[in-house]
Amino acid sequence: MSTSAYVQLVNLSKHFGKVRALDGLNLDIAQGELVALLGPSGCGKTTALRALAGLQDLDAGSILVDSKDITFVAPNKRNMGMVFQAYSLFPHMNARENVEYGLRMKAHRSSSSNRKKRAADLLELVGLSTHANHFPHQMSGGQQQRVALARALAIEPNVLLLDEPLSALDAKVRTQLREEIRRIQLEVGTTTLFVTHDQEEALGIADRVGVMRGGILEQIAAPAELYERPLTSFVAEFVGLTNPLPAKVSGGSAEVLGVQVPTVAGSITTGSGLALIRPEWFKVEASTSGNAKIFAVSFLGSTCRLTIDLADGARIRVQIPSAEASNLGIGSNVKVTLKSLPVFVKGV
Amino acid sequence: MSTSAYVQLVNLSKHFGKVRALDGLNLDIAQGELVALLGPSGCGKTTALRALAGLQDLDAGSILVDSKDITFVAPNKRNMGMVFQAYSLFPHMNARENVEYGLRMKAHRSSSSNRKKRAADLLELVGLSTHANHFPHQMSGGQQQRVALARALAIEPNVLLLDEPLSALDAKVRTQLREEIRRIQLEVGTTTLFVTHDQEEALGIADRVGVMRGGILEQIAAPAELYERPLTSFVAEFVGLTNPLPAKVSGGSAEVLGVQVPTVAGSITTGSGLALIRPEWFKVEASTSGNAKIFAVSFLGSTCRLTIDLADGARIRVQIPSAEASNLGIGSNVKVTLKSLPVFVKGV
Amino acid sequence: MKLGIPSRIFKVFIIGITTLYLAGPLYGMIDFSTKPLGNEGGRSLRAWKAIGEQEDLMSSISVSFAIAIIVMLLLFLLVVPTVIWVHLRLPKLRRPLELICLLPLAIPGIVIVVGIAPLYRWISIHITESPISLAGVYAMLILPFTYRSLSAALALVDISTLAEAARTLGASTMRTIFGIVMPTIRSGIMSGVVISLALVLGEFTISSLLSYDTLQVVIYLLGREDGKIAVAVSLAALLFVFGILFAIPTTKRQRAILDADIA
Amino acid sequence: MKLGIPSRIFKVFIIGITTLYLAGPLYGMIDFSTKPLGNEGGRSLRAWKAIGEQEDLMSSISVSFAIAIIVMLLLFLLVVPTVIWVHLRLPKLRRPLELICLLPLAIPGIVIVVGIAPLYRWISIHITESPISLAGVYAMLILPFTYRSLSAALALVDISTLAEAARTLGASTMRTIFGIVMPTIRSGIMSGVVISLALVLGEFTISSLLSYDTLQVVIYLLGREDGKIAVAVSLAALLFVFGILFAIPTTKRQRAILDADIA
Repeated sequence: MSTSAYVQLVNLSKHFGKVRALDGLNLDIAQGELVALLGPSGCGKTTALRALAGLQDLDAGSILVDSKDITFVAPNKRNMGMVFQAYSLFPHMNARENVEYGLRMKAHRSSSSNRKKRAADLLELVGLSTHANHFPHQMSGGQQQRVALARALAIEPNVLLLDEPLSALDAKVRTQLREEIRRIQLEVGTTTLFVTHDQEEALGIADRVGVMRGGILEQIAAPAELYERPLTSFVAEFVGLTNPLPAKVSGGSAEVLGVQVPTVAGSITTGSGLALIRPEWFKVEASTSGNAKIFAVSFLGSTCRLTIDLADGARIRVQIPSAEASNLGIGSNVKVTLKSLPVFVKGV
Repeated sequence: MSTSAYVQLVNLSKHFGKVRALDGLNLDIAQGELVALLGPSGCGKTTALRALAGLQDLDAGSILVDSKDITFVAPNKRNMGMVFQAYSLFPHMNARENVEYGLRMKAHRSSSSNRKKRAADLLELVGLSTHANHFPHQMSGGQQQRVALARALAIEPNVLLLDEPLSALDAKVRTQLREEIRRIQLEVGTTTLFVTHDQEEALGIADRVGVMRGGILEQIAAPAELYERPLTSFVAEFVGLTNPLPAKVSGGSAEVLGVQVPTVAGSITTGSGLALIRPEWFKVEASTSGNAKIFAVSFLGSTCRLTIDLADGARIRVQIPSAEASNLGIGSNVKVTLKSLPVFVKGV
Repeated sequence: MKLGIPSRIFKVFIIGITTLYLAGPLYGMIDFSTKPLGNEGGRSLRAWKAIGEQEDLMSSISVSFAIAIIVMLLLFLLVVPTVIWVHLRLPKLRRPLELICLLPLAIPGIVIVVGIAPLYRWISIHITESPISLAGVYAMLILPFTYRSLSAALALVDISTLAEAARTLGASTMRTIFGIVMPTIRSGIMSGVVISLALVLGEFTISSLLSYDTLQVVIYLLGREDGKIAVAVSLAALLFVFGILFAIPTTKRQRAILDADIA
Repeated sequence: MKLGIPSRIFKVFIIGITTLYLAGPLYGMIDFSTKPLGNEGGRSLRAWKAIGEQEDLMSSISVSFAIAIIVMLLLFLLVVPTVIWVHLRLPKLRRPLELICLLPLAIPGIVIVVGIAPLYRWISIHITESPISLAGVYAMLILPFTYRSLSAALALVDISTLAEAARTLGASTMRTIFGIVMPTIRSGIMSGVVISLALVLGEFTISSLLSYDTLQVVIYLLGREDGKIAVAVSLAALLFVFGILFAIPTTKRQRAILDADIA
């Protein structure tokens, strides 16, 4: 445990019946850092967040914030700001009253005018100053989550806890609000734990991403490192798309599609395996004598996603810059090779 | 009107009170083609699709399928397969019975064993052969929409109509099912109209994308053309992200960020305007004397999204390959210029 | 979430109260109806055996069932189509209709009798003296319950999308209504039927005040002569309604729909 | 979606039937209560003015209101906490509890009387002869209605998330329950209160059979002596309940909540 960590989760354990939601989880978060916990449902990520909020009791382990042990402190004494997956605004209060609620609950009450000022500032911060008098049912889902964020930040929380705050929103709003949350978090500087099952969301927002499975952290690293150098096949396959292709490994390099590429740590070191190849690590050239055929082309803006049937019948998904895709249509014969990037190879 | 078009919507008009949902819409779809109609809510895209299904009567205009005028044919005689936005499986029937329903309604009833065979084939096609006896409430949203797709295809429809079939699903399932729909549509070869408000979805799935506004088509083109050569500022801004930057236009080229770039058709031809720049059209280099500063970095896998504050206070969103972003962190000073690609410039 | 209430004590308390309230009367009835007269000693089923011998009782049972059947018909012909129609075509009328349908709940039975008595005097003079004419008032009394259960069932599913889906698949209007819409809200219709049946078979105030001999009125009169038979009949009627209440969702399919309702 | 029914005719038909059913009795009552006796000629408000002079009536009104208030107390102290508690902590018990709470609907009033009469004999001998003891039975009778409206209000919002949100924002358990949970389901509580009030003030069968002089019983007895006064009182009681029904959501905030319910 680094002593400089602001939040420390030490050896947290929690069993629900036979299910081990947390199985000795350790996690440190530095002050001002945004850490995302990523994992499939049931991996324990939400249990960890709720434990930090005090809404989930633990079988074992301890929680330290700013070097103080808060393991047995009641949730209403922890000063954590939380945004929930479900819309959680109080329906009988308007936006301003919702934001003020936490301030009114404080032992040393601030004056009414101070509370109003702070609520106005926060609604401004989340871009909803014109909606102060709207009731929750008069706002869209995205607006409600903005107010919930303002409400959580109003109490100047020690830690901001975000429990899949975007999962109920539709795609466009989700991306916008994700960028907003990151902007606000950077401006305010609050230490933040963000829980999600969406890898794109986790990679896009966090300083570090922790991938959880079975109640423990499988790997925690900066987004790019996690994506390019996964330590396990679970991380490689859960974070981003991969195409499994047969590979022969020897001496720290692998032969895939006839190309020699280096392998990353965690790969098998010898013998046959499956190389997990990211869609953008392929090279595709139009070639009438090519070993593969394009099944579908999907335009994504700057890049194109190609679905390609290889000669051996495998169907792979490839992503290339749109500029290189202009002469590739459905049914084109192509030659597929690999860029010389390190790959993860798992045993079979 | 090209005579080879399989589906022809000719001059469709429909007013709801004062709202012009369709205002003389013309649209041709070739046999086997997948056309996506894209637009904000209220642009008339759903009205057009429902008119083709026969669920929406028209004020004027005619609808031809395979050169036959079906404008006044009842919806149950049109042989259109439709998948709805809301889950629309019949709750008292299991998956197989749902898929068989359309066959049972046909005038020339197929035999019970033929129906069973066809239902089994279609459930196989959508990857749910093991769920034939499940009732809708026992299936996930994504599974329900797959069954709905199988049900729509079971009747061998003249046209497959998809009315935002993915909008109720969560992000991961949505992308998967989008690719599935395209795969199945290519395999079966059914002429398809796909309505959506999600530009990523439309660009990713369609042969051609039509952008609608105010009841007419603003532009219809292949995805890459729509993205790279929008004809109006509405299309440029609705399809994909754009950063508006001040530009000086003269003689078919514009000066933006000190770089001369060509302009596309539809741009203003002279004077000052706003160039609409795609995030991936910027070039970014680390430079201590740079004119801009990185505010946030968002890792998207093969690419990185940078939020950059320019010297003049404008905040732009830039997308660059992850490899080029490795030495760029929050707070870095950078120099931002443009690639020499044609841009759209709108008046101010 | 922790409410901080000592759960176990509260739980025992609640279950105790509920049991007392609901099981108490049932136990009282069984006890009373099998208790011996005077000092005879020993339990007896005399009262239960005597049920079949009461002619008034038998005829009132058939009258009450006839009324129940007519009320069911009115329910299917008038209430169900109206609610479906308002739901599909006039969504703005939903709230007013709900308020109107709740009114019979708010109007005391006595008030209804006073208001409707002249009409019934006219009916019994000019049309029929049969208690079956009560079906008219009862059809109004069941509105609050049937409307609610139908409207709840309709709110659970997007019925207009289902109807449109059936249309595009080639179903005619009639096949859509009978093959798709009605089966989809079957659980709502059934729960409306059960509650209505219970109300019609159990109604006393109005039939008594309008002087019609329905089941409950005869039970009441019988109770003055021989309380034990009255209690036995009441208990039998009660068990009958319970039987219907729990027996209706029998097929696997119907249970699937009910489960969907709960989820 | 097109049902293909000639809508306009159907609409007129439905509205006609509804009006007849609901306005008919009301009109009958107004007409009858202001009609002159015999051949006096001209309308008169005699019956209405005479209400205040009936002592039995006045005492029965206060008795019925006392019962209503006790029932409300039982509702707030027993039913509301139970439903909230089951909803938050024992979601698996929701369906059984709903069935149990529906039972009083299925049990005819007469049956309840027979089952509960020995208890009331004991109460009137050993505790009190006051009709106020009826509050016990009535609290059971209102269960089907109050349970439903509370449970519907709770189902509309994710009450446990709201409670957790309040906790993380620093609210104590009590402040969470009284400041967040109760106001959130206020519309459900209110609609339960209104329906209960209507039922308690309108109940006749049980109080009459147990020989307690509640408002409806006195109205009935009065009706034998002077029908017009009885009708006037009925109408007044009815209008009173209507008044409550429509007056309750008065503040802007409450209307906001009611609107949210509909949406």
